[in-house]
Amino acid sequence: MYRESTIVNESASLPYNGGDEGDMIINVGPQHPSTHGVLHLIITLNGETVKKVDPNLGYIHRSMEKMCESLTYRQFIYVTSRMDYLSAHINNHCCALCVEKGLQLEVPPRAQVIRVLMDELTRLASHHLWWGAFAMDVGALTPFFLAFREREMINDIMEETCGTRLTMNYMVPGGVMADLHPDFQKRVHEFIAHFKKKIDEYDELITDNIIFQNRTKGIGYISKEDAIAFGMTGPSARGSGVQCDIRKLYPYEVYDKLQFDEIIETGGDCFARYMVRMKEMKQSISIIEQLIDNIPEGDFQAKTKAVLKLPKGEFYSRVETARGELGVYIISEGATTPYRIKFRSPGYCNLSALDHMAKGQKIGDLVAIMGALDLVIPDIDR
Amino acid sequence: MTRDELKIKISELLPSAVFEEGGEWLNVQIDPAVWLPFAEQLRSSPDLSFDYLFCVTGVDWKTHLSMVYHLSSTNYRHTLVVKAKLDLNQPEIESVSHIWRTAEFNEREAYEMFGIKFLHHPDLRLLILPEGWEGKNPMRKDFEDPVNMIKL
Amino acid sequence: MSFIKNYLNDVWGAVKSLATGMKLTSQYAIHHKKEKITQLYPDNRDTLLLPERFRGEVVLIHDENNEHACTGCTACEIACPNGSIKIITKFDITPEGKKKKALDTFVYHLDMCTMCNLCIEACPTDAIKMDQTFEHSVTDRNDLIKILNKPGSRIRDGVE
Amino acid sequence: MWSLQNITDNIHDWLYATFNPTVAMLIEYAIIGALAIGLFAMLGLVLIYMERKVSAWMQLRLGPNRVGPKGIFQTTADTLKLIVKEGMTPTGVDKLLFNLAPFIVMIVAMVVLAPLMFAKGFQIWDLNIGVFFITATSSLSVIGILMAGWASNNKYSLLGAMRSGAQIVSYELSAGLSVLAIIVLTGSLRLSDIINSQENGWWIFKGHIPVWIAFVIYIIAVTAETNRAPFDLAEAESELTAGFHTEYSGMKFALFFLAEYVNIFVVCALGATLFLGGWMPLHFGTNTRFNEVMDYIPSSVWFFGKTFFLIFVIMWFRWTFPRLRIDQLLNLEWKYLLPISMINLLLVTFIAIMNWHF
Repeated sequence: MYRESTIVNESASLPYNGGDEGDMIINVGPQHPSTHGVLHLIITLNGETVKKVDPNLGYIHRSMEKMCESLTYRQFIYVTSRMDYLSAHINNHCCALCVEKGLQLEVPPRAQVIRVLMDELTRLASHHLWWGAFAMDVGALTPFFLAFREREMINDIMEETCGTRLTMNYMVPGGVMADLHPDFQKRVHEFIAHFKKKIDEYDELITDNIIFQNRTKGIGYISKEDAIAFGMTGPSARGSGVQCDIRKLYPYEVYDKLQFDEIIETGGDCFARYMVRMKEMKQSISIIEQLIDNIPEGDFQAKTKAVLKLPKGEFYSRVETARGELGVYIISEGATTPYRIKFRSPGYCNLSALDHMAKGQKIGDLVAIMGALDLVIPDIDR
Repeated sequence: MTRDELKIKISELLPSAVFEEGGEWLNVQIDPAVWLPFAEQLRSSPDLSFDYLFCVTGVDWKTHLSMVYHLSSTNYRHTLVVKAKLDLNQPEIESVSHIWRTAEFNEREAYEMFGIKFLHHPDLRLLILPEGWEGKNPMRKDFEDPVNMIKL
Repeated sequence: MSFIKNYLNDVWGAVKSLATGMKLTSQYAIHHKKEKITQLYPDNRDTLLLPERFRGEVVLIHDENNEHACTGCTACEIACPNGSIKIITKFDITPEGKKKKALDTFVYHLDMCTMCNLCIEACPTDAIKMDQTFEHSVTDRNDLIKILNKPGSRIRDGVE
Repeated sequence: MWSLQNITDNIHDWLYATFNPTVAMLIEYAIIGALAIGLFAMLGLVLIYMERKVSAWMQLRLGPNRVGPKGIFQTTADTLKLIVKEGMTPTGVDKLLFNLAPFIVMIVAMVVLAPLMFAKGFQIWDLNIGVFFITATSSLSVIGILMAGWASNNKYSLLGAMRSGAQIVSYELSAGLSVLAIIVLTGSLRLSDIINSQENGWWIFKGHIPVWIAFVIYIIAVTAETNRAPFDLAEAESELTAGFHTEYSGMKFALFFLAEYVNIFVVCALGATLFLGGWMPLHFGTNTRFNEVMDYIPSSVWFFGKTFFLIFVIMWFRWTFPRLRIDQLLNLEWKYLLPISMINLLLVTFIAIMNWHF
C-alpha cells in the first residue's frame, strides 16, 4: 500500500481513465533521458509490467503544414530540414521531388547522383546516431561516443559541401544548391575506409554482447500484418518482414540503376530491427562506393524560373528516409504557395504501434522498444 | 492491377463513385455515407486487398472540407486515392481505425486539426493540441492566431 | 547430460561475448592518447578552420573603397522565408539627373536567420555572402539585429 | 622494515604513557574518527576522478582537464558546488525518512571500514568475526535506499528502491557463498588471520579453479550489490531517470554519491583481502629471494594497489556493458550464480578437507 500518490486518479486531469486498483500511472517525459526529445508517454504500470502506453504529443509541434502554406515553393524546403532533423537531406529531397513533379522538371544526371550520395550519407549518419542512442537506451554508454566519431566525419563532409552540418537546405527544386566540394570524393573515400575498419567494433561491443541480445531478442514483437496495419515503414517494419523500401519499390533518381539489397529480417523484435539497420549501413556504403567514382559531369542544377508556380493539381512524392517512408502531398491551386501541404511522416505511424508492442513488457523493454523504433520527436510532431 | 482495371473494379463495387482525371494515381470521389462499407470492401476484396493506408489527410476547401485517404496494397502494389466531401459546419465521417490501425492516430490528428468528427472512433481525444484547447481548429483556413503568428 | 552441456555452453558463450567487449574498451583505454577525438574548443580557436562554404551569418561584401554591390533590389528580402532581411531603399540622383533606387539600410535579423542560404542564391549581383563566424551569442537580443552596410558606403560603379 | 605498525604502536604507547587510560582512549577514538572521515572524503574525490578519467579514456574523450593540472581538482570543485547548493525537500515527502536516508547509507558505508586492514598492523578493529561483520552491515545500506525511495513520494524513486531491494537481497547470497569459500579454506573469520594465511601465496593462486570461480562470482555479485552498471537498475538512467535519488539534490545527493563509491571501495578491499592477500605482498612458497624483494614494497601500497585494480575492473564493466533488465538480473542470480557458487562451495570444502590446496 503506497501512499496517496499512487492513487490512480492522480492524473485525473489527463483524459485517460483505464487502469485497475493498484496500477501506477507514470509520466515518461516530456523530459526523460530515453525519449530523445519531448515525447510524453503516459504509461500504466502493474509493478514493472507495462499495461498501456498513451502517447501525448505536441510539445514540439510547429505546425509546419500551416507554415508551409504561406511559403513559396523555394522557401518551404528549408523548413522540412527541421522535421526529421537526422535525415534533413532526405526530407528536402522529397520536397524537391514533389515540386519537380509538379513542374515536370528534369533533374540533370549529376544532380541526381549528388542527391543520392547525400541521401545515403545522411542515412549513415542517422543510423550511426541511432546506434549510439539505442545502446545508451539499453544502458551502454561507450557506443555513443564511438558512433559520434563516425558521424562527425560525415558531418564534416556535409559541412564542406553544403555549408551546414545538420539542417542543410542543399536540395533545391531542379537539383542541388551548389556543386560538390573538390575534396568531396577524397573525404568520402577516407570515410569509407575508416567505416569498414570500425564497423566490426560495433558488433564486438554491442551486437554480439549477450546482455544486449537478451535485452532485445523477443522484445517488442510485432507481426508482419500488424506492422502493415499500423502503417509502419522503414527499418522498423522491415524487421517484421514487410517489404517497404521505397528505393526498391518506387525508385526515384538513380536508385533503379544501383545494386543494393533491401534488408528484410523476419524476427519482428527489437533485435531484428537492430540488425536491419546495421546491415543497411553496409548497403549504404556499397551504394556510395558505386557512385562516388562515377559522378557524371554536367550541371548540378536545372534551369528554373525565378518564381516557381505549380499547376493546379495534386502531387505526391515519397522517399525512403532513415526512419521509413516520407510522403509529401501538395495540393496546388496554381499559386506560388501550396494550398495545402501534408507531410506523411514515418515516425508518427511507427509511434502508433508503440502501445501494441510494449503491452505486457517491462519498463526496461519499453525503453528498448522506443530505441529500436528510432523515434525522432520533431518528425512525429512536425 | 493497372489504373484502368482498378477503375472498372471500383465502379463495379461502388457505382456512385466519381473518378477524377489527372494525378499520379486513380482518384475516386465518394459520398462520406458510403465510406465505411466501401473501405471494408477495399480491404477485404481479394483482388484489391488494400491493406496499407499510408496517408490520411484533411483539406479545407473553404466551401467544404474533404478527407483524402491514400491506400495501397502490399500484395499488388496498386494505389488508390479516396476523397470524401464533408460539410463545413458539421464534418462527420465514419472512422476506419478498425480496418487500418494506423487510421486511429491519423484520424485523431485530423480531428484536432480540422475538427472532423470520426464516428465510432475508439479514442477520439486531443493528441497534439494541449488539453482544454478552445477555439478554432488550427489547420482550417480561417484560423488566426494573433499572439503567435508572425506576420511577414 | 546435454542439459549440463548446454548450460555450460551458455555460460561460456556469455563470458566470451562479454570479454570481447571488454577487450575493445581496454584497447581504447590503453591507446587513449592516440584515439581521443575531443577538440579543445576555446583553446584551438586560432587553428580552427571552417570550410569556406560554412554558413555563419550574412555579410555585405565591402571592398577597400568602402563600396558594395547591393542595388537595393530586395530580391534577398523576398527570398528570405522568415523575414530576417529588411532592405530600406532611398533614391539617389545620378549624374545625369535621374532618380535611381539605391540601398539605404540593410537590416539583418541574425536572431531570426536559419542560415538557409536562399538570400545568397537570390542575389543578382553577388553582393552578400555567408561569413564563417559562428560565435554569435550576445547578452542583449537587440545586438543581433545588424545593419550590414557600413556607414558611408556606396554602391560600386558599374553594378546594375 | 618500515611499517605503519610501528607508527600506530608508538602513538598508542605514547598516549597511554602521557594521559590516563580514559583520556587516551578518547583521543584515540577522535584520531580514528578523523582518519575515517578523511579517508571517506579522499576516497570520494579520488574514485570519482578515477571514474571520470577511466570512462573518458574508454570513450575517446579527455575527461576532466580544466580545474587544476590534468583536472585533478575537478571533484573538489564539484563537491564544493554540491555543498553550497540548496538541499531541496519537495513537498509531499516524508521529511524525517527523506532526510535520514542519505545519512544511513553513508553511516553504513563508514561502519564497514572498521575491520578492514589497510596495511600491516593498520586496522581500526581486528574483530574476530570481521568478514561476517562486513557482509552483515553492508547489507544494511538497502534500508537507506528503500527509505529514500519510499520517502521521496516519487514513482520513479519507488520503483528504483524496490528494484534495489530485490537486487541487493538476492546478490547477498552469492556474494556470501563465494566469501564462504575462502572462510572454508582459512577456517577463520578474522581478517588478519585470512591475510596471514596467504603468506605463502594468495588464495587465488593457491586455491585452484574453485577459488577462481568464487572470485569471479564475488566480483559480479558485489557489482550488483553496489548498484553499479551493468546492474545499476536502481538508478537506471534511461528508464527511471535517476532511480531512488531522483528527488535528492545538494549535499544529500552528494552523500548518496559518496556512499556508492565508498561501498565500491569496501567491497573491492574485501575482495582484495580475501582473494588477493590484502596487504600481503606477492609471495610464492616461503623464504625465497623473490619474496624478499616483494617485501620491500610497503604493505599499504600492496593493499591499495590491489583494491584499485579491482575498482578499475568494476569501472571497466560499467563503461562496456549494456544494462540488464530486472527479471534477467534476478535470473542471472538465481539460475546461474547461486547454483554455480553452491557447487563451487562444495568443491572448495572438498579441497579443504583433502588438503589439496597449496
